[in-house]
Amino acid sequence: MGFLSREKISGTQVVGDKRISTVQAPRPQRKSFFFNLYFGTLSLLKGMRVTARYFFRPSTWVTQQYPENRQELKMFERYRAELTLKYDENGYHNCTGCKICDSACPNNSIKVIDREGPSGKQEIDRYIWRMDTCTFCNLCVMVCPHDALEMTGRFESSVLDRRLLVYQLNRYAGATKKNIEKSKDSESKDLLLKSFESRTFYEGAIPLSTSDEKGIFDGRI
Amino acid sequence: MSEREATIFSLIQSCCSEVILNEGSGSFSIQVPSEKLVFVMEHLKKSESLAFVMLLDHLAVDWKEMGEFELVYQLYSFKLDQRIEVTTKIPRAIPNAHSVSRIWPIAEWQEREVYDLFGIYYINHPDLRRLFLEDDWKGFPLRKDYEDPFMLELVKE
Amino acid sequence: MIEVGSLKARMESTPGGLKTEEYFVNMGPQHPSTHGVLRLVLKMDGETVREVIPVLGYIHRSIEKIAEHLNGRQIVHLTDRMDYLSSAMNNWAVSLAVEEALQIELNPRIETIRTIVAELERIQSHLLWWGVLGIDLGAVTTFFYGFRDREMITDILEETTGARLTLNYIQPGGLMFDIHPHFVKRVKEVLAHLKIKICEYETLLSENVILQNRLRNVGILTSEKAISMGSTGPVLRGSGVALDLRKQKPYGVYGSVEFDVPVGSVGDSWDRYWVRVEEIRQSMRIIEQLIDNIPEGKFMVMKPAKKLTLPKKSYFGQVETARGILGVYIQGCEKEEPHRVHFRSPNFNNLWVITQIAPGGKMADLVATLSTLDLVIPDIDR
Amino acid sequence: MSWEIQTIADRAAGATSMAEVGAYLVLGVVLGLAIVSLMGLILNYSERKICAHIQCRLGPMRVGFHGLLQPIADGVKLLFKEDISPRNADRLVYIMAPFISLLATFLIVVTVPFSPLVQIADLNIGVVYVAAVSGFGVLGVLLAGWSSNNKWSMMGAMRAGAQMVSYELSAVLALLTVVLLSQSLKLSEVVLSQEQGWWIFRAPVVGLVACVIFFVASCAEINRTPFDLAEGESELTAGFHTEYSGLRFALFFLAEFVNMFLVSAMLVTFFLGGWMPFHLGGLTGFNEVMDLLPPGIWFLGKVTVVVLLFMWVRWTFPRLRIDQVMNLEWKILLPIGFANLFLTSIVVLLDLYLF
Repeated sequence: MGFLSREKISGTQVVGDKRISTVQAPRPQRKSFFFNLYFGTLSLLKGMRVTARYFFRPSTWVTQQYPENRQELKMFERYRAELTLKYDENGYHNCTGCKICDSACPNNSIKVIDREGPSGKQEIDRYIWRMDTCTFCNLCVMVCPHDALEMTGRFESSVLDRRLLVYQLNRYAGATKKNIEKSKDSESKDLLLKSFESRTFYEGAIPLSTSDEKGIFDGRI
Repeated sequence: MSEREATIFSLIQSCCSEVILNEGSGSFSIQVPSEKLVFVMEHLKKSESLAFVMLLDHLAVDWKEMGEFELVYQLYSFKLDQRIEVTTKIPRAIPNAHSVSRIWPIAEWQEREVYDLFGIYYINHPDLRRLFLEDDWKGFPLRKDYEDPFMLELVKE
Repeated sequence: MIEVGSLKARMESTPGGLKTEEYFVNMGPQHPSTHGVLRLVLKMDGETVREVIPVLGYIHRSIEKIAEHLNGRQIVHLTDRMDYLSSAMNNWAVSLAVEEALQIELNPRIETIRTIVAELERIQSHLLWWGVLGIDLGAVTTFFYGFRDREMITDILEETTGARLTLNYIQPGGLMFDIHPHFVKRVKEVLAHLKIKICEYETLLSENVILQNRLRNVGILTSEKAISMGSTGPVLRGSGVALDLRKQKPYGVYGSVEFDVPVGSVGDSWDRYWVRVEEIRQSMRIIEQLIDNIPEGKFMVMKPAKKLTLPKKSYFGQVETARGILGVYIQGCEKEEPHRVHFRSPNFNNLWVITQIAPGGKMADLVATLSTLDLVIPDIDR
Repeated sequence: MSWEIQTIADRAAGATSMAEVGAYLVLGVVLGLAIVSLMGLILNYSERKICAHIQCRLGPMRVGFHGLLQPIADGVKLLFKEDISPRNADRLVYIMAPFISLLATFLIVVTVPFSPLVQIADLNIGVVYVAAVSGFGVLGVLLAGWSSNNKWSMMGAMRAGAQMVSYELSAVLALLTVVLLSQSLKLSEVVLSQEQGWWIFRAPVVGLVACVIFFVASCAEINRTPFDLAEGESELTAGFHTEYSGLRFALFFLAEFVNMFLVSAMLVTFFLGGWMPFHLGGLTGFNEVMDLLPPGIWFLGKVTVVVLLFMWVRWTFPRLRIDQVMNLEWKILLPIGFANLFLTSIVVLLDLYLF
């Protein structure tokens, strides 16, 4: 009884040489004036019961009060909000400046600038990431052969000027620790270590905004 | 090519002998001369044994080096449960093609999209206007020789 | 009952009688019920819609042109932004085409996870649609209920893929990540929760006399018209044609699971409504069959940085998204970047149906019809 | 227990000096204004809270304790907003429309019997007056839609006009039922006639039916979902007040909320006994226990319940289509209303009261 029949109307349809099992949609039925009036009112009352149930059950309310719950708010560990270089406890990262992430980036948001190290080997000078064009596709993290990159969940990155969304990710320029340990030639190793010591540390990601750049900083230096 | 596709192909060839198989496609595809296009399409839809009643998709490919546009139609037949790709080539210098919007109404808008982005003029089209871009847009962006001073190119060293 | 048309004709035939005038209204690009930046130019006669002229291009981002400069792996993330509610399926379509081109064989684990994620995505898409349909018809509360339950699914997806909407999870050759250790447990929880909630949805909206009256015999799309307009997905199935790629050309592991294809009988808005609600149940059925036995294996069968050189051939990958058949046409030319990429978006074809079925109905019917067509505008404009 | 009714108008009439008359006059106006503005604030807040809780949300939480000061904050915000009028609008009508809307509500406040001693004026044709003045409210909506020079507003206004005028009919028919039962047009006497029991219970079935009809019809009259076609956000963007902003918009908003209160007050007055405590025929003991609560509290309590009902309905149902709205009125409510009126006359003739 009622407007909708509860029973499932199964059927089959043939498309090409395949038989496809289907479920038929029931039609809402309308009959006499009083039938419609009775079941119409009944359906409305049933709907009202559903909403009333929620009204009286505060446990079902789901609102999160965002700025107040900052302490409890935890993003999932894979959440993609900010690209960072992984730093170990001593503050070393693994980036060698191989530029694989640079070429994998679909919208040119990553710019890796190399320089020639003291031993003649290429090493990282600056790792520049433009958050304003980044689509957080994770391809850079996926392709990185040295496991140097990761996406973190720091999502509060709004700024008032788009130019402030250009970051330098590496805190120091120079060869990675691994490369230094690998180099057998003790002379070059010393040379590398020397350059390594004189590295300059930066705190956190550094916005690269230069007001004299016309318009938006485009990553080309 | 499966057995069924071979029968379909022979059925199509019996109505128009100029139809050839298109080798440059990963799926079942035929190539039709552009002047025979409407005729073959009509046959594909109306013929009872084929009944390609649904025009899934229509697109164009710009082959600049060969001086050609390739028009691709994806058809689907419920009766055969088969998708077919119909392609035709028109010269790049005179990009005119016949509209199939009388056979499938949806072609009217799909052709408008292709016109908008490739500048292919469809003869007998009821309402050939730009679809996505503004009416006073200059040029056809998906052509390979399209240049736009504002277009941001990826700069790769 | 007196036909309004005949009354009007009589009025006009009498000299000096009443005259009515048709007028144009712009519905959109900023209108609450066009769900984005779609603009419909309406020719109205009082409350009755006489003609609908869609005007597109307000969110045209030229994805097809951009994709010509990217390689097969990079294209995937653009498809997230087309039909953002079925981004997993969009990713899958590109991956299918690229995998076909490069002849990559996948292992069953990848296929199973892909199927589960795609079905979760389908459920969340339909839940969002259900809520928005309520808002379009004036029942604001359903919107929040739909979003509340959808949130649980996006949470699962977020935990596994790191994103809520633009997943970029299914990659050519496998997946971006392996599933999260909590994935199976949480999916089961959500399914149990949804089973109860769907009954609630039925009482709140499906059985509601007002909703039935609003949707019944409104925007009737006959099966012939639906086929000739090239509409797919729930719109076509609502018209009674059981075309579902998951059954027709099973990709993933759809061939080995059992599910029914919901179809309508008349092709009106009610049928489309019911088909979508039933599809939620069928998707849940699919996930239930798969979730307990996800096979072991790698989640990526090739090196992540491998070059994807496409042969000089064209490939057409199709999947059934939440809105219909998404086709990806990729023409390679012996380079990493494809020569031409084209997306056959389901919404594009479904949109034009409105020009055929809305005229003659009321303004409110147009809103109901638009809502049951479930359009995502960025997918139309691309 | 006999109730002594004394309205402000009565007191003014019995006044000895002109100063006293003036004082009562000022008191009446201030009381009316206070009710209008206070109800606007309270209902605004409660509507938002209730709809939020129904929708699993918390609602306003930031301004004051649990957002208690939110309506005031909103009012201040609207006050300082730029008051835009469209270029080709009919300026005079455009400015007037919100005031007309508010005026209609204000005129009804005058007759509402809050308690035996709190009532601004008690007209002897109260029912006719209420029916007439509530029809006046349509004018504001119509003029707003017309003068905005916007097709959406126009459509909304036309819908509102058609709908409100039609539903007026059913509402008045339902009121007539009570007039038949209580045999008076005076609101205070309508209330007094329910001393033996409220009409919704006392008149067998017909009272209930009339009450439901009045509820539905008044729901349509004050343009709330499922009858909010005039605003119909998803169809007409905002309907008749699309072009309004700032203070004028606030006035429409206020009128809408106060209208809801008034309609509930009327429903309570006619069917739920107004300020009359819950009495059951000759059960004197029971009645006396009921009388312990003052009539003003009874009135407000009942109005609260009805207002909650209105909100509950609004946040549950989808909106009807314009032709369905008309069908509901002319094909369902009106025939039932007429039949009900006929049955009521039988009830009155044969004295078939329940207790």
